[in-house]
Amino acid sequence: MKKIYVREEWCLGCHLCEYYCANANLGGGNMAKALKGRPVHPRIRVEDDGKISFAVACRHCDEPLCRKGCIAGAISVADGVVCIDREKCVGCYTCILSCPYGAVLPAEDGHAVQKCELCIQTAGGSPACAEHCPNRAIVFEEGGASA
Amino acid sequence: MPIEGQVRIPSGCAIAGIFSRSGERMSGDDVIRSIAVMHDRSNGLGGGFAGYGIYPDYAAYYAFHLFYQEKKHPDAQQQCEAFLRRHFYIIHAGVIPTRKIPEITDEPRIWRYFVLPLPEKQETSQLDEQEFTARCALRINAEIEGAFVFSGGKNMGVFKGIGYPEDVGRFYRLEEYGGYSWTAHGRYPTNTPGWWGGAHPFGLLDCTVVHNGEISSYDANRRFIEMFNYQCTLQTDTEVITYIIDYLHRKQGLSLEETAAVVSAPFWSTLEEMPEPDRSTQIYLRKRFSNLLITGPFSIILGFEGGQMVLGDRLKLRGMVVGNHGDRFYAASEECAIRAVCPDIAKVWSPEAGEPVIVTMDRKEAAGTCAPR
Amino acid sequence: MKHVIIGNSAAAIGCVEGIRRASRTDDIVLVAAEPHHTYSRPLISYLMAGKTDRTKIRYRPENFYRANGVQAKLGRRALGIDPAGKIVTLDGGETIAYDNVLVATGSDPLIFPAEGLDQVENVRTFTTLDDAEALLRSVTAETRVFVVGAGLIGLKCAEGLRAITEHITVCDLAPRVLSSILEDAPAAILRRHLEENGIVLKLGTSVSSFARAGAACTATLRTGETVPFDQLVYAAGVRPNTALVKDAGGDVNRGILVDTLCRTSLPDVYAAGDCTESPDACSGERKVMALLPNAYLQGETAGITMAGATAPTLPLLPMNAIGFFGLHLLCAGVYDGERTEHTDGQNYRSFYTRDNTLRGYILLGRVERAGIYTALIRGRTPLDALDFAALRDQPGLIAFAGPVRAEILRNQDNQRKREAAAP
Amino acid sequence: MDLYVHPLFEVVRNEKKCVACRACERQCSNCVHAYNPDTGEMEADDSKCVNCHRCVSLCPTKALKIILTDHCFRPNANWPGENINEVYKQANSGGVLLSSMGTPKPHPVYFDRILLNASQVTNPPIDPLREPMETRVFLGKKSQKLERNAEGQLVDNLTPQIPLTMPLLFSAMSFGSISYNAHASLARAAAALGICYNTGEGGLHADFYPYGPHTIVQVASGRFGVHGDYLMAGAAVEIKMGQGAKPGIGGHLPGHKIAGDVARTRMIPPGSDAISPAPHHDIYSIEDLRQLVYSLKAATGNQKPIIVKIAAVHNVAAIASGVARSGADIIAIDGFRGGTGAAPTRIRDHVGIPIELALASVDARLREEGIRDDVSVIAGGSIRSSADWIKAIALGADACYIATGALLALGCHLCRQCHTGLCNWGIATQRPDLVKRLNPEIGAERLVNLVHAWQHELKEVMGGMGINSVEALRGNRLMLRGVAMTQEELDILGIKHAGV
Repeated sequence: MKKIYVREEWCLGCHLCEYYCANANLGGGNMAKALKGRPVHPRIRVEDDGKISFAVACRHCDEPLCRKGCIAGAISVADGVVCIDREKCVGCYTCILSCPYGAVLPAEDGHAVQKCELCIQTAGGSPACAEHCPNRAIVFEEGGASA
Repeated sequence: MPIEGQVRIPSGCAIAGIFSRSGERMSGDDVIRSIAVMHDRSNGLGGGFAGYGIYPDYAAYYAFHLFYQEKKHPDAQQQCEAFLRRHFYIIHAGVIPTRKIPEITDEPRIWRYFVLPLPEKQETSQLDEQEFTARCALRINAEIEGAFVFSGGKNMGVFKGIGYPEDVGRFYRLEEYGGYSWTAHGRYPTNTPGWWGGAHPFGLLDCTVVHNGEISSYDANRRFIEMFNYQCTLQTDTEVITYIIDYLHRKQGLSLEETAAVVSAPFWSTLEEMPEPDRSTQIYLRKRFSNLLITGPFSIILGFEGGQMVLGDRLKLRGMVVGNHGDRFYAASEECAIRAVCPDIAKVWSPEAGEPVIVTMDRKEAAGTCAPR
Repeated sequence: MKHVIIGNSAAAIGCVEGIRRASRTDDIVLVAAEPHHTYSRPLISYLMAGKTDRTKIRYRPENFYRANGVQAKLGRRALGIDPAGKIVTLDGGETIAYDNVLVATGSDPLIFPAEGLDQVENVRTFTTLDDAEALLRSVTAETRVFVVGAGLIGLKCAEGLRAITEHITVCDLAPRVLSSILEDAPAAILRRHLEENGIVLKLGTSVSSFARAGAACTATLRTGETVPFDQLVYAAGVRPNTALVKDAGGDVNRGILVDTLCRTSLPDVYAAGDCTESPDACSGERKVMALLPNAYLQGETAGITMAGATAPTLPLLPMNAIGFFGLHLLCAGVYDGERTEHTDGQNYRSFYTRDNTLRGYILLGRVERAGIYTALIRGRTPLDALDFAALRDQPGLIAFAGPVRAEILRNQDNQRKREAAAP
Repeated sequence: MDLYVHPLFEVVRNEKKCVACRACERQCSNCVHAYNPDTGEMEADDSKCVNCHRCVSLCPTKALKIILTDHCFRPNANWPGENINEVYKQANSGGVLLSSMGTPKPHPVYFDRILLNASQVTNPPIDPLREPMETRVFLGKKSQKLERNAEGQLVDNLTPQIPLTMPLLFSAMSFGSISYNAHASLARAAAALGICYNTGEGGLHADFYPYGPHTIVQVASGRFGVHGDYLMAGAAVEIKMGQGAKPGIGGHLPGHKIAGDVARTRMIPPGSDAISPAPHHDIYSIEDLRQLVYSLKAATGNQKPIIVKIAAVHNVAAIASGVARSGADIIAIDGFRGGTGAAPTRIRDHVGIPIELALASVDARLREEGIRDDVSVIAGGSIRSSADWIKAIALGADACYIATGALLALGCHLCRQCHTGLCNWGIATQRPDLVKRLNPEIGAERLVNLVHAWQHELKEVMGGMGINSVEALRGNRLMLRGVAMTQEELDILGIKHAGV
């Protein structure tokens, strides 16, 4: 299945993926309207120390520890995509405790968590981060062939 | 209005050819009937013929056919004959017999000369007989205004003029000639009244070309071939094709098949799939002579002493039909033109794109300049 | 193959899913004393607080049993296992033959005897859905609740009830909250936070006696203080339900002894979850690690093994993620070795390192991406191979050496394999 | 910064659209943008802006645009503001003005005054979607005498040729003047396209030897990076005698760009200036060139065609004739509108002649001398589109060199600041964080796209002309007509005026 893979050697640290992600998760409309004047809550995060940078998003593990540890049964895997049921999530953060990549993040309201779901709900299955990465440092592909 | 030589005039056409493998001489009547069927492919602005074996009595001499535009250039004949006398031994000279018919008007003065180069002149030039003769003919055409050599081979002749080809044929009384090989041309130029010299066939020495089409590679070919002492004074396709064939075949020594592989080169994809050694040879030829590839529609009948070659373009953009019946070979733009003279023809077919069809006399004693090597 | 699973919580569900990963056809019979569809026990406090409901509390979708081909015998109690005859006996005398059986019976709350306890009418524990619903029925805005135990259950219960009533007092013998998982400093921060949110804490003391006067009760603490209350909740510890294995002759300590594949000492008898005692990957000691993620992992491992496949064995860690009134606490591992800590009064983080490995950590407040630390503990990653100083301040993959990071970013399976391969 | 010179550009930010993502700030190597934490808004320093459009392109809300300042001098037709500013700059610095890329001056572009022909009625256009349309060419000498073996079979005696799937090559840009990733993009694209790129005078990075069959290795006056393996690595060797943008001028890559791989590839010490002299010091006349040509042929065992690249100067036709007789297999002519990584402004803007005229006169001259077939001719120097390319071929070029177009495909926005080494697009820079911005995977793809698009256009135009193989377009000047030109210009171009 296609997943998001990040390629550190091409990451420019522009952080645009975070904005495109945040916007996609707000419905993918006009970014200026959606994000103007407020902090963004992307599901992909760029780690950046000024020299090295790369984005981190959910890897959709074959053995997802987040799902196995979820006390609410709110995390499921559908067609390989690890998804969070916001309604069931009680915000205990066991998944944050479990995820080795730090890819599960508190949601804006703090009562639930969020993570990359490959834009299946938002951008029609074409992840906004990969689509808009100016340097193909984030790719959406089978098996990370180019990563 | 500019005429050929001052402007490039594309034209559509009809062509026909008849050939006797046994060398049997035929009157010009058949070829006239053949080309006449394709009347609508001409528009009355040019027609012409080439006949081979027609001057058996003067077979050893170059037969120069000349147009003199006496009205515009009254001195032309005098200048030209002076030139000829300086360079050739003239064994016979005189007007070419014609028949006054209402369809043909404004004819120039039409003469023919049977000549051989003066040995001392040829020796000084350090050229062989053919090259010397060819260069002299080209020089007349380029330098003597009002004089135009339109035929210059041995034991053959071109007959052409303004008019429908069947009228031109009657005008020249071709039924009175006997030849083993005839080609004919009916012309449909697009933007000029044309002039007599611009009609076809075009000839150089015993090579004549009748051509139907309009090649798109013209200026690429012309600018290249002119590097080798050719001058495309008429700016016609036929002229440049004739020179290309002359250059490749006579001067570079390529066989007719090899020549065809240059001008109608197969596509690279075809070449790559060819079996060896053809593959290597043809790829080499295409690389080596890429400037002589001819593109755009054409079908030609090349006449030469002892044979004919029919060749079409690499995409088969112009129709061409050939046929065999007994010792006769026929070629024409349309099958009807063949059936008009040979209703029960045994075999008729359309050659493949770029495929040369070469016929020669069964007896090879008369090898001309264009004969297969 | 026929598998019998006794229990219906995380370990049991993990076992079902484990079996189904290996086999779509094996028979599965699930026996559970509770009559409910599988639900998440830790969620009962959220139910109290209204953050979940009877439907959402389900641990798996409604069609779970059907979709997984599970014959569920809910509300039935397993009374005994005959390992020689390979038979499970249920209440009412029904017997089920098995090829493998999983004991996932969990634990039951303890109620320590105290003077006057027998006079108190409203005594509840807080581990089951029925417990929570009973409390929901009985507690109103005016109800004064007294919770015995300031551990995970007691405090979550207090937080949950706080959504209903303002009158909550929690008492614990330990001098700090969450004494089993927190050290003094973070506990102090948490305590202050709880108190700011209206929980009255009586720590370092215990109930000496209960007394009843009409509907109202009073607890007298050892300090001499008295705590009037209407509802008593006992949350002072649990005891693993080991009887089935013990009675069948299996090795049992505090919990049922199992190996890394969740095998008990009895042939074809497996155990997983809160009822077991298994090696802690950090200390190597056998422990009851009564934590839902571990229960699931054990159950899954057991299931895969029972179905005859090879299970990836993930080292089990003590670890907790818990939050009270918006303050999150994440901790894992053991607190031994060298400690570095940092606090700004509100947020707290401490790390415990020994022998070039991270042994444990406690994060309070700012907890994002803590799983990166957990993975270090689980994988026993050598700390000198990464920039741990930077990692402590800011969890991130950037702290790993380039090639390692590239590997992590490229393929999560490799990461998993690396963890699994760690000694 | 010169006190007298007002910033040329203004950064215009639409505050309604800006979400302060700071991508502009992070991406600007000139430090134009800055985030003000007090206001939470972005600010810009116009004076630093070079109008490279990196920020504009990446801005996710398209909140940015760069406009030309409307600040002005008192109007003066004789003294345009640009001249005045240049005086200020030189009065300030005392230096030669430096520029990058091709001249921006409004010199006549003859390509724009040449129109193409198409078939109509008398012969058929050819539909390239239905019929094969060939663009393959071989560059090199074609005038060998025919030979036959004992069986009468023709012998392939052609000297080595450069096979190209279409008559187009990426022209010389050195590693050093452009980045590793730019070279990687060009190399990959050339290989994918079946054409060639050109090392320029910077040597060939060890990583790119596998692309050798698609590489032209250059030997220029500084001889940087030249060694035996290098000469043998490519499809051909190019002797660079001159460059269209700076005829008569050498090159100078400052020491700060000579680091690591660049130094190693050039075979010079890191930090040393790489100075290519104006002349080759072993070529002071045409006969010396012949010696170098044959030296290189000897050094390569006669395996590699030799290209001689000359700038289009006034007597280019005579020079080309000399070069054609020097043993060179290919002559590359670089017109004066061609690009450069850095050149003195006055040279770039005022020395040389346009490629159209140079090409036409060279082609005509070689034909007049009957030696056109002894060499192939590559034309370069501002081939901006397939139309320019097609016209150049019809004028007589065997192939064209493109460089600026290729750089544009890689992201270059023609801000003409290559000489600063701060290229925000990762092209003309050696700064690792900037180089990284050009992912060669994307770069190569874009180059392939561009060239394929041009090839499609070439085929369409050829089809319209009824030509199905590009060799029949070469020198086919009847396919061209001029507009708005004097008879003299038409005569030099060897074309007729439209309507005739």
